[in-house]
Amino acid sequence: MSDSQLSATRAPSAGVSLFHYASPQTFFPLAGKLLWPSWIAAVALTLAGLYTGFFIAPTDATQGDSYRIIFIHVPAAWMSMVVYLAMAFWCAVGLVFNTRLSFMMSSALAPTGALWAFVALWTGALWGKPTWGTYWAWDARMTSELILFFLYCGYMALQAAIDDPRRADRAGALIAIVGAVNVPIIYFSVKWWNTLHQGASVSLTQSPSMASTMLTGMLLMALAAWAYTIAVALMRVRAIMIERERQTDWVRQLATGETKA
Amino acid sequence: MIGVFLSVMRRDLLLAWRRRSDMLTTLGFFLLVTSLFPLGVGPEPEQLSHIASGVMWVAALLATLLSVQRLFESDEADGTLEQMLLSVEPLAVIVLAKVCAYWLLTGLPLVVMAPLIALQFNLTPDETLIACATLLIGSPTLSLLGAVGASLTLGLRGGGALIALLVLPLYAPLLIFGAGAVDAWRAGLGVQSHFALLGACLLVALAVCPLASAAALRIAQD
Amino acid sequence: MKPRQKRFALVALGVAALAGAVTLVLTAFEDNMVFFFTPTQIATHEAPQDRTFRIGGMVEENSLERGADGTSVRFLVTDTAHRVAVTYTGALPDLFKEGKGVVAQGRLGADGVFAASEVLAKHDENYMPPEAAHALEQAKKAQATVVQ
Amino acid sequence: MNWESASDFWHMGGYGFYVWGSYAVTAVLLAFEVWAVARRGRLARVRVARDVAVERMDERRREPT
Repeated sequence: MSDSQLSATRAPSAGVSLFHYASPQTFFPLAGKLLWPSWIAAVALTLAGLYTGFFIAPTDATQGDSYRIIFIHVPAAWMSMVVYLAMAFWCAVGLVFNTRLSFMMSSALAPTGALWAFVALWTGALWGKPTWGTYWAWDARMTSELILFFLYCGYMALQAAIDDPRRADRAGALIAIVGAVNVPIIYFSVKWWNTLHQGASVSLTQSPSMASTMLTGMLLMALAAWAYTIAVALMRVRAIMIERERQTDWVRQLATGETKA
Repeated sequence: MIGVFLSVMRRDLLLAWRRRSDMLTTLGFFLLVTSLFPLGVGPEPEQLSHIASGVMWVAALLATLLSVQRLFESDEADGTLEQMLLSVEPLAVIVLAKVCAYWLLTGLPLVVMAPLIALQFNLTPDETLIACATLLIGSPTLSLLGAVGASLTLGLRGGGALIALLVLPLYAPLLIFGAGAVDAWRAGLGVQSHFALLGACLLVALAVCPLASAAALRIAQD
Repeated sequence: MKPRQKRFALVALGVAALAGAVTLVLTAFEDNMVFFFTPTQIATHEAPQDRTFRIGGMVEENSLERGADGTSVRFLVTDTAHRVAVTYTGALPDLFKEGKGVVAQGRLGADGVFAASEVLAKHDENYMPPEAAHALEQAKKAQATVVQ
Repeated sequence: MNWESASDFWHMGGYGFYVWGSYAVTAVLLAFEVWAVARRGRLARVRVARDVAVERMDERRREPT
């Protein structure tokens, strides 16, 4: 009895969802095709960037070899901001056009963005110690990066606390957008606060003229970070699609190996 | 529209008046937290006046967080929230009315109590005035942002910690401008820009937060 | 009011609030931010007389005198145009050096001597008078030869 | 070439701890993320496959009646 009920309720929902979730179904194989090129690009660019950074770029006159941390520090800081913007963008798209795929994209991006923010903070601390003598200074950039990290955490915690995926998507989207509006305000306020306080007598301005090989290494690593983020976000969005659309025919066929993707 | 605004506000004020102890809890929390600081950092008047405005602002943030999460709770429990969602009047106006009532009940008492704390922390009359004025302009913004957090976390498990994680990062600029004004005054600098920026934050929050909070309530009750 | 009018009124209010916010931000930026007063500003009586403020500039070479008690010091702060005498009692920060930038917080006495309650040394060129910053930059350029 | 020997490379001009501390932690975190995401995707597929198998078994059992 219960079984027949089950299949009875499932049949129409599968029909509706096929119509409703048309885009995840078509996006899934596309993401799969993009996956390998992104991984290859990430690995190749990382190797090239590390080689340039460690073997071609010279030792910095003022900072010695400690400056080599920037090859991950700066790309990580960039990515943490780019990913937040991308996340907020997908959230806005989702709210406006009511597309589930964009919400899935933003939840797939969040952990990676938080990871980049953490890496930026961690490497910043390790760079700060030899460069200006302290692991942590309440510098404008570090403080805003920390708050950005908290914003990521808030988004993920809110999504995790809500069981209904529809509500989780929308509530998360709202806080992500409010956060994105706040990011420039936070950055400005912290910078202003820092200039007013001028307590710590350290300047984080980098060496004025950067050797071109250093810049090349940094840019290569930044591109590698882009490729990595794309690859891992695609992988995660595929997992999220399977989790959320597990009742649909295409996911069921996929999981049982009846279709390939 | 104005009628709805006023009647919602009057209702909330009346309800709160019947449960005065809630309001006093928040105020007590504010006074208690600020009084703990001298015990923690030592009684040197110089040091205390240094940290006074920061302590007042942090205590105000925490007091707001503590109370704001219950903003929509009773309405949800007795079904009023559903009525509000179904109302023909814009939900944002109703939310704004609720936030106004909430601020009158919890934000304003903090501002009124602030001189007492300034006295404890050895601030001069000028500095006291500035600290209170920053709280007066800043605390409505705290309430407005808190309302967004409260409506997002309505009925969720672990609401208290979650609302802190959501809202505290957004409070950072207010803390900087609010607490910074007294510091700037002590350093002989103008405080106009601090007040202008606090005012700008309040206006932006007035324009955005009721809408965001209303949207969050609709999502929560979907 | 009809719903459409209501919505219009709300949108108008929202836009007005945002416009007000923009105006306030602009006034905040126009209010030219001074982090400290220079000796020239003190000479022209621009600095506040009756309350604490910050003074910034360079410690003049060979101007540092230590008091007999060992903790009080007196030095001259200059911005190359004017100079102000500063007295201070307490430990000076490590970065405090003659010929380097300094920011001190305190009051200006009736005798024109600045009684500092706090001395913050700066080796960050951002807070130095432009002349000093320029000199520092030149020195930096001379140093910044990349070790191959 | 910047480095005379492998130990010179590890020493990083005295900044080995900071440089390798940064790179090692980053590498570990990224590797963990990739592992966790791959595991999540695999588990999701396995779970769906199991659900489908259980369902089909139920259907087959029902057929004779």
